[in-house]
Amino acid sequence: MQDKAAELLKNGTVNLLIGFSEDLGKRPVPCFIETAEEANILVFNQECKNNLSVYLHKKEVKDAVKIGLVSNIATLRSVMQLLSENQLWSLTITYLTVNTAGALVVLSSAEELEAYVQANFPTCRAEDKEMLDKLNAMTRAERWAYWKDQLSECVKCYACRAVCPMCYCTVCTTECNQPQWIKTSAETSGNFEYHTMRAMHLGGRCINCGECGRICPAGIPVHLLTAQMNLEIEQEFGGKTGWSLKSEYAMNSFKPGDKENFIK
Amino acid sequence: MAEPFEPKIVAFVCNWCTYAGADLAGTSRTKYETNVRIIRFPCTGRIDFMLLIKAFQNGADGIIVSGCHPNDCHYTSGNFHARRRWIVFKSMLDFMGFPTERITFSWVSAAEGKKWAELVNETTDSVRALGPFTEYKNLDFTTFNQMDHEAIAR
Amino acid sequence: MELKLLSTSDIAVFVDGLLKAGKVVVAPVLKQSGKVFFKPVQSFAEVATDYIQTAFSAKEVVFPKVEELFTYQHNEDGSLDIKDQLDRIPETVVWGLRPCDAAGFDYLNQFFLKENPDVYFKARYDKTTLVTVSCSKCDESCFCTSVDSHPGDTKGSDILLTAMDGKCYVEVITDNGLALINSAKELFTSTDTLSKEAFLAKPATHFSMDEIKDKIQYAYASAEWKHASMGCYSCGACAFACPTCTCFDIQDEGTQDHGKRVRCWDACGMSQFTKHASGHNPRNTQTERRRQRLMHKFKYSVENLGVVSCVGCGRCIRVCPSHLNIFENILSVMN
Amino acid sequence: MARIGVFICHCGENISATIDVEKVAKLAGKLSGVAYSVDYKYMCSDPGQTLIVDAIKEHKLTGIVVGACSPRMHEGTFRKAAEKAGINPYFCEMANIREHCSWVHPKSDETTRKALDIVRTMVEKVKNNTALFPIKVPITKTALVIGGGIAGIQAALDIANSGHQVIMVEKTPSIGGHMSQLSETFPTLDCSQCILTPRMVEVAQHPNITLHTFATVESVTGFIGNFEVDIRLKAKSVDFEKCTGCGSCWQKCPSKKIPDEFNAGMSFRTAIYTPFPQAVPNKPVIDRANCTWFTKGGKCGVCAKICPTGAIDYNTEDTILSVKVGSIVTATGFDIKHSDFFPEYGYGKHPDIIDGLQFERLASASGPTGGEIRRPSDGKEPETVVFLACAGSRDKAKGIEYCSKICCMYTAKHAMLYKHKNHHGKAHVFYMDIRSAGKSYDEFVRRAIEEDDVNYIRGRVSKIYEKNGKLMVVGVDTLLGAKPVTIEADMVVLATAVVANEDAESVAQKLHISYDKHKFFAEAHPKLKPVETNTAGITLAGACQSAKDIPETVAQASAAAAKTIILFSGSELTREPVVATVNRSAAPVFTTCTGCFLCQEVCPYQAIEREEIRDRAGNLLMNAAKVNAGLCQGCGTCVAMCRNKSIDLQGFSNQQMLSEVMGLLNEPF
Amino acid sequence: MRIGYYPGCSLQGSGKEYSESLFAVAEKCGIVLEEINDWNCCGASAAHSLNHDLSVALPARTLALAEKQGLEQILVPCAACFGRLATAQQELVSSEPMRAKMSDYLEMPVKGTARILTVFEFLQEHIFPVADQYIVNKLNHKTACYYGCLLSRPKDLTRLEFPEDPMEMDAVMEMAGATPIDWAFKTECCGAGLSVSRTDIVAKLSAKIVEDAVSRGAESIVVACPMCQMNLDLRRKEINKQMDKGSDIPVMFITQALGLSMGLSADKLGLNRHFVSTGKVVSCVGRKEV
Repeated sequence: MQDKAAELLKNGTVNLLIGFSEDLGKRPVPCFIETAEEANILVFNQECKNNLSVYLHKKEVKDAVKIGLVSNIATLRSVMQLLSENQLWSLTITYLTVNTAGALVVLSSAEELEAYVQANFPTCRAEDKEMLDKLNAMTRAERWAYWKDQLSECVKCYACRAVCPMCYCTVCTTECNQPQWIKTSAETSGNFEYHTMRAMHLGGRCINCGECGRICPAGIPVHLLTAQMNLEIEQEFGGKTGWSLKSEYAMNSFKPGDKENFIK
Repeated sequence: MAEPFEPKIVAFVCNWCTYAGADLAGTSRTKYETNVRIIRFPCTGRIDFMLLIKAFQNGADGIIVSGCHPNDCHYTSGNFHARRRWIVFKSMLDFMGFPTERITFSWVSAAEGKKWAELVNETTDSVRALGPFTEYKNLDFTTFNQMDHEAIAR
Repeated sequence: MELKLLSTSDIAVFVDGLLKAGKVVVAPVLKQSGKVFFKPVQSFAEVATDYIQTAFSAKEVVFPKVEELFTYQHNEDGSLDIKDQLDRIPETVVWGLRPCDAAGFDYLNQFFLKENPDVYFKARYDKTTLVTVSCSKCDESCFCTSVDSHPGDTKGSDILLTAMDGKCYVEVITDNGLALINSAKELFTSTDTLSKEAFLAKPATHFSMDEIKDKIQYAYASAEWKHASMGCYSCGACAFACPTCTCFDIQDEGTQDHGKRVRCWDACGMSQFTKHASGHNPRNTQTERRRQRLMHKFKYSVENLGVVSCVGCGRCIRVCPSHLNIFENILSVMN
Repeated sequence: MARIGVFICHCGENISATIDVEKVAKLAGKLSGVAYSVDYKYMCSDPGQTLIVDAIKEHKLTGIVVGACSPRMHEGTFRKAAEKAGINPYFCEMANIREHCSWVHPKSDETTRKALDIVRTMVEKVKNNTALFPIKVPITKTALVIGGGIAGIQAALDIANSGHQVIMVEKTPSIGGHMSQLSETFPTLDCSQCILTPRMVEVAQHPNITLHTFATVESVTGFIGNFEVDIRLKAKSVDFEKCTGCGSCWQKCPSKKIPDEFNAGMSFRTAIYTPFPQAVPNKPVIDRANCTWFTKGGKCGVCAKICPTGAIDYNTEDTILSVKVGSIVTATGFDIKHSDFFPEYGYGKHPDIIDGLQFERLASASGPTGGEIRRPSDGKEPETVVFLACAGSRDKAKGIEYCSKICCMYTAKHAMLYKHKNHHGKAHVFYMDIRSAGKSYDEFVRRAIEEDDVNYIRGRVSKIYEKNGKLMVVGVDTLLGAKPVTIEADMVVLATAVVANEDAESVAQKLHISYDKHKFFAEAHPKLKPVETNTAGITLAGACQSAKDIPETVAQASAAAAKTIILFSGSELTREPVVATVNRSAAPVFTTCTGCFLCQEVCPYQAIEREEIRDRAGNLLMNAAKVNAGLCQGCGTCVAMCRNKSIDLQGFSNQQMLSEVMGLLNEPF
Repeated sequence: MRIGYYPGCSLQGSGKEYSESLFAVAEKCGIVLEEINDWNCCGASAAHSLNHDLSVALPARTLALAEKQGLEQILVPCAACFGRLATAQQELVSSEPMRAKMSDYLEMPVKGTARILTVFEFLQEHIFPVADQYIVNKLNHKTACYYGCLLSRPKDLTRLEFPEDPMEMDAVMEMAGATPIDWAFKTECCGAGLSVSRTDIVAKLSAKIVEDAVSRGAESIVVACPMCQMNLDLRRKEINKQMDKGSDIPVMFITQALGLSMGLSADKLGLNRHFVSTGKVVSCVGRKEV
């Protein structure tokens, strides 16, 4: 990967390469490389969980125009979803990833990307599924207690929003104050409305990378909310997020036959 | 509570069907419970789920969301979009352990004044039976900061 | 300044005694998320003991994430009621915070009280006693020794406990602390020899404040800031976990007729933080924001208050979604 | 700071009987932002309105809430009053304390409290109202008429005669439609072509009508008053400028075995052809699918050689013509089921089992038999002819539940025509019911029965089979002893069901209009808007909406024309300003819209467009959504869809709706 | 896939050749038919006009037994039996109360879920896929496929593609190498309903059928209903009286015809037990094309 990255930077296919390096503690740290010489700091392993596609919304990155993106499958999937939402139009991106066989794969067009993602499409992560089943098995009162306890710790640091590639709004609803939709204070009810809102906005768009849950400083598994919604939306209306280049957003379409047994 | 509990019910309705239906209930003098307060929208498609949350947060005990029957939408498809949004919103709330039976979804046409009255009565009864919606209000601090709140709660 | 011994078995007795005496005891509690939070406890049994660092610092006790400043209410006759609830603040003992957190209190104290004191902070601070427990363990994120502190530091504490086998040293630093001890004299035996070093953790030292203090003067223009910040997602995790970050935001919640005014945490790393109504933002890039945060910790606070406002607890390193490392950044911009 | 006025109406007793109106007015006066509050017996009365106008002026009110009846009743009234007082009418809101309160609840404190809640809610709303101004949309005063049948012709002439431009598009080489195929017309038996052809010519010669035959509508974009239509002009292979219509080309054309559509397949035409002698325009086109030159790659070419003016050009290609029109009249007509639809009648394999249109051609003086009724199989005059009404119509099993409406009448006509031409012949009609409602329609049927002694048998026909040269028509007579009857016929005419054109669906989709399950186009309201569609600016005329006879079709066509002329009567179209808008602000923000365009798909009116925001140098900075106020109908579905609240709906803005909720639930005292 | 088989009275009596030939063909194609144990009368002709419950209960019992036996499909060759079973099934499936009532009557649970096959569906789904490898003879002759009333009505039960002009048997006969003619009496009634009370009418009705078939050059009539076969075959004397000139056109079961083309012996197929000799057809096997 280092060699390929160096090559891409040298021949000008890529101005800026986003990948992983390691800090003193040997933890993967996102790194931004502009010259071939730096390529040797690149690493890519199981620990490289960050969804680097988030950085594609960053001003400094947009300015570089030609981007190399070291990706895991979740990252690629989120790029797919972003493209289907008319984002990233100003960038030309080359994707570097490693397939299940452990070989380096370089994708240089949206079409290649689509083909690769559809061929290697991830299923709902086992640990999430397990957790969801556990929660769904609970009584509703138990679920309420569970989320109440979890969300009471939320401090609205918005890390979940910051690491989410789908949260690319320049002004988030939480920042609207005419009217003030979401309380700025991190009171539990405010936290509830924030996370409900976030889940509603991401349901059918979230690509289940699970980053929001992984990085929450309070350890709240917020990713379960969107994971659950995706499952429901998928079985209710079909369609997979981050699957196709054209928008298949379940929430802006409808079928006359959608269920309405709950409507009086 | 000394006097019996009277729930606050907010109705989010579309202008063309349910609002007109409620008007019809009025013109035909159909009596129903006083607990409901109507907020008028151009179309169910306009109803933002955040408004429902805000209503509960500000003390609603029950909510009615109602619009035109499928295929009757004044704007052809607003109610279809709304319906899909509700399906997801409802299951979402359910997953968070939220008592979704406090929200009544329904179709009430401009001709169904009677249905509107019945809907209000049924909803009022069921919410009255559920009692005041304290779960949600209690999320807010009864006192002035979370830790004190928890401390005092103990 | 007194020095005492307390047998490990009596710790529970002491804490439960405090609870009986009607004090609120805020101590580390292990929650289902596997993280440790400061929570009011009902008995010592709930208190977590085996942890390196809590998820968030104890600053919440004196500087809550959301603080209701007052409530307001329009009356039918047109009059207006405004109430605060300072008088309801309970006597609180913070149990088992780390020396770095305690040092954080020392800074908070400076920040909120030095000039035109903040009544809300003061009201809480005056009712708070800090019982610190020195660190027997540390991880690669800890770096207190790089910022003029150490795992057995008494700075900011009222009492410092250092566990040895079977019993623990009790260093009583303030009268507050003394009063607390005296509430249960019988448990404590006096001693005059203090040798706790053997029981303290040995975090790595990456630099010394002396070298920083002068090098930082030239850091502002460093090109390294960009590298130090490119990975930053501009969330507020580090600031909210930090024992010394004090940025806040004041909001009115409610309607024109009644509601409350609240003060809640804010973070200088957030993209909207310095944004003007015009849409212009003086710190428009994350580079500028990250620089601001670090420079504030190591330069501005030293200039303004005479204390470095980083206590080396390492929380910002642990919580950072993109694993940004504060001391690595500092080192890089120094050189 | 808002200065709101609250006006509580007693509505005589209607409100004050159950609500303590004085109390409501008194308490409303104490609400923050309310500068003036009063109650009055009849707010909608002249003195009531004057009271409001004066109060606004005197107390410098910035907005008013009228606590009275439903806004659906008097919103207009009070908004006018507000305007009269010099404030923007959209600063007036109504609190519905009659239909939603006083009329549905008993007299009680609870009812009064509810009334106050309703008023307070609207006060909170009006505080956040903004000045709105009606939207003016320019109108292109040209109409497009799709279809050149009698419906299209009528509509086109009416509009053109009112002085407006008309563009007519007809897919076949000539206008005239089905009516031009008919022999005589009921109930007067006057010759169809005699009454139709003059109007066809009038269309062709009318200075305000541009006629495009052999053309179809390719795509329609835009909105009422401002449609942009692409018309596909199919390659005629004949230069109409040069062509004189002499006809020597089709006389010489060697491929002569092409079933003639105009004669319903009962005769043949050539590959280069004019559909019928009186065709308008009376110039030929080449049917490339059947022309040797095109099928056999450049062989033949006779017509080109023969043409005296050198008008034949094999190399012409389809061209797309883009036009701007203000309204569209859809008059695409109908089709009928053919005898192959009926297994029980042998799929019409037998040449002497024909459908209604074929009989029309047989009976028509310009038809294949020159108007003599002879059986297709052997050209003999049929001695016995059986007419079947309701062939397919009103038959669930056939998937056609509806009545085709015209069959009863034309079957009677057919029977008569046959009798008139073959005096010794026998005519039998099998029918379910005779539906002859219409001016002198029933008399017409009676004439058939009584004067021309057509034998009407009430019953259905279960099968038709051929036996030694005869068509055995096996049916039942449900009146005379309900016994099976078998008639040995020489020819059978099926009055087959009227159905929608097979391309109806695609046409509807191009026009963005809806259609019923039988593919007939849907009117906007079955009773009160029978001519409009649910797409503003597009109207319906004739059998494309449902089966119709000629008088009905002409009437509806004129109605559609009237709608168009009404639209064209003003210089521009005025619309309610209740529309969505996407926020815009100064650089560097421009807008909070992120350009995900997920809102585009929820809009039922294609009102959301893409705007490219560029810097002075012309570099593309961002894409953002933009609402076309002309198209937007104000449903607000996009508003609820927008994640970061970049779209808002004027008159029902986020601020307003949330304030209502907050105001409603937070009682001040 | 386990296929059940319900013979009903006819296929054990007057229509014995039908079942024989059916089994012969099935066996040839390696398909096993399991007779429903302890099946009972379907109640045709009488029950439904006397007592509604009874008319459901009789077939319901058979269905219940089939379910107990674990059969997913039931082949009911007899047109009348099929009508009754299918009707009863519809009632059971569409009405919970009815199911309850019947289970109560029968003292065993009945759901009515097993799929009931007409002989056409059986041939299409189970024989067609494998047939051509077994077809050895071409029945080179013109044949009239006669469906009768009960196999074509009501269309919702019989599920023919074109109830007005069915083609299912024609397809089979084409496969067997014969040439089905296009004629008008495919779905006419042969009068079976009156075959006891008013034989004169039966003769009239059947005569029309035979006459049309013959007049259009048919050399055989193929049927799929035991009653039709009986009427057209057994009553030929009376039928001939009704026609200007009589006919000796043979009437055989579709399965017999198929069996013939599969090289099975006329004897095995019961072709030699008809009243009107089937010799012509048997002899046309392998004759040159018509």
